[in-house]
Amino acid sequence: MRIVVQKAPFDFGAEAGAFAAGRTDMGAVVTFTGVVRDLPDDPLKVMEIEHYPGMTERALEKIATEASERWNLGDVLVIHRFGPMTPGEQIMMVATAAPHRVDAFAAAEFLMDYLKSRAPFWKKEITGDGADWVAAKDEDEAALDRW
Amino acid sequence: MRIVVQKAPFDFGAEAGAFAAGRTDMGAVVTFTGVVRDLPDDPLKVMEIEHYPGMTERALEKIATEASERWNLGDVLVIHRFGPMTPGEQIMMVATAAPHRVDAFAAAEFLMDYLKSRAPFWKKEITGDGADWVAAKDEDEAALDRW
Amino acid sequence: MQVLYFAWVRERIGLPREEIDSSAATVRELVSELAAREDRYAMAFSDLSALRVALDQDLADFDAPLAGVREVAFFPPMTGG
Amino acid sequence: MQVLYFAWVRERIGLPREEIDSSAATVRELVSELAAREDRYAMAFSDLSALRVALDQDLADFDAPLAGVREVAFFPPMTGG
Repeated sequence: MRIVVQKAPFDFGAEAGAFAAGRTDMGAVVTFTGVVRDLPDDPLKVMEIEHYPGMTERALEKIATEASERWNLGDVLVIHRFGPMTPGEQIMMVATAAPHRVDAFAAAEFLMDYLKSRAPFWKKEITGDGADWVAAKDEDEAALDRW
Repeated sequence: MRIVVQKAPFDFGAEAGAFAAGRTDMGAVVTFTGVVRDLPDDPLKVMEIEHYPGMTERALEKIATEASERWNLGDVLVIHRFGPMTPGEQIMMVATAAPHRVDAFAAAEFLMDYLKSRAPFWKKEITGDGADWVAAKDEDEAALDRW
Repeated sequence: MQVLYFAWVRERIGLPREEIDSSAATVRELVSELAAREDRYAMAFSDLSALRVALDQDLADFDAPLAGVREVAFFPPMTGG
Repeated sequence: MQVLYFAWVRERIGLPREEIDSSAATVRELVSELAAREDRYAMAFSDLSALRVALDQDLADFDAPLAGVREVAFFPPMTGG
């Protein structure tokens, strides 16, 4: 299990490749990557992510540990950035390795659903018109009910 | 949409990195990679994958097209190898890019479920004891019912 | 028409493809003709529930008509991924 | 205890953290004390349903007791991922 919280960009391809490499007991690897999207109506200049140092790492570890207890997993990786990012930059990734694909998929979706609403990150969108904190979506909170 | 059927190994990290790079309209990228697992009781020497040239590409394109019609996707990638492979080698990958994570995950799982049971690939496991064709699992056929 | 065999069907019958001259109206009739040929065919086609068929590279039923079909393939359930 | 503010809570109150000397028994009591201080606090705490609280870096309820707690954090619903 590896949890990384950092300001610097990460190399998704290199991380995904290294995570999937050399496993002879895990038949399935799933990755998810979140990318800063541009805004159709009002071009995004910067997405700024604030976080709660200390609690962030603690919350991510808790979520990853719970995933490892619920599913048969060989490994879990979570990388999440904070600070300013521009459209097209990768915000975060999770990766799961499991003997079977059902576990790898379920654990990756679980990690994403919990990370969205239970890890202390806040997104702010800075456009030509000003700056707005992204509102949490009811559907993200509702997504937790399925687990 | 890109469909690749090849004997040669592919570089999962490089493919995943290239697939996720430079998208400013897709917020979510999901990848799945299948890896040759060693067998706990009887060490696997070689996994040999046979396929039906022509029909394979046709079936994969059909599955990827259906995924693109069902979900809001920006792009789909499927790479599947055939021929002999050893434990730890990557057999195949799928990748999906979508504005939102729910679509990217659902489409990747759909691709995997259909690819398992509807694309003409057959696995043979060669161990010290001989060679056996891998039997299709009832649960893989049942997995199609959810779509 | 071209008849193709894959995986253990190919191994049991002992060849990957052959040209078959048949007037069978459906896949099921073609299977009966083939099974009547020799033991290796009879063995390969002994349990249709363990077989799948594709007509011109699309999955089909055993009751599907063969009119106009140029390529028939028999194989076990697929195990990709 | 240390009280931390994040995102728009931090912006409304105008500082990221402060040391607060309080005998509040629960988070809700602490919120009442803070809201009574100044307008900027009253505004930040005007709608508790739009706020979340963590005690010593674990999510908690507004009715949770504060006994022994060293770090209280207030922030809006999280938007990671």
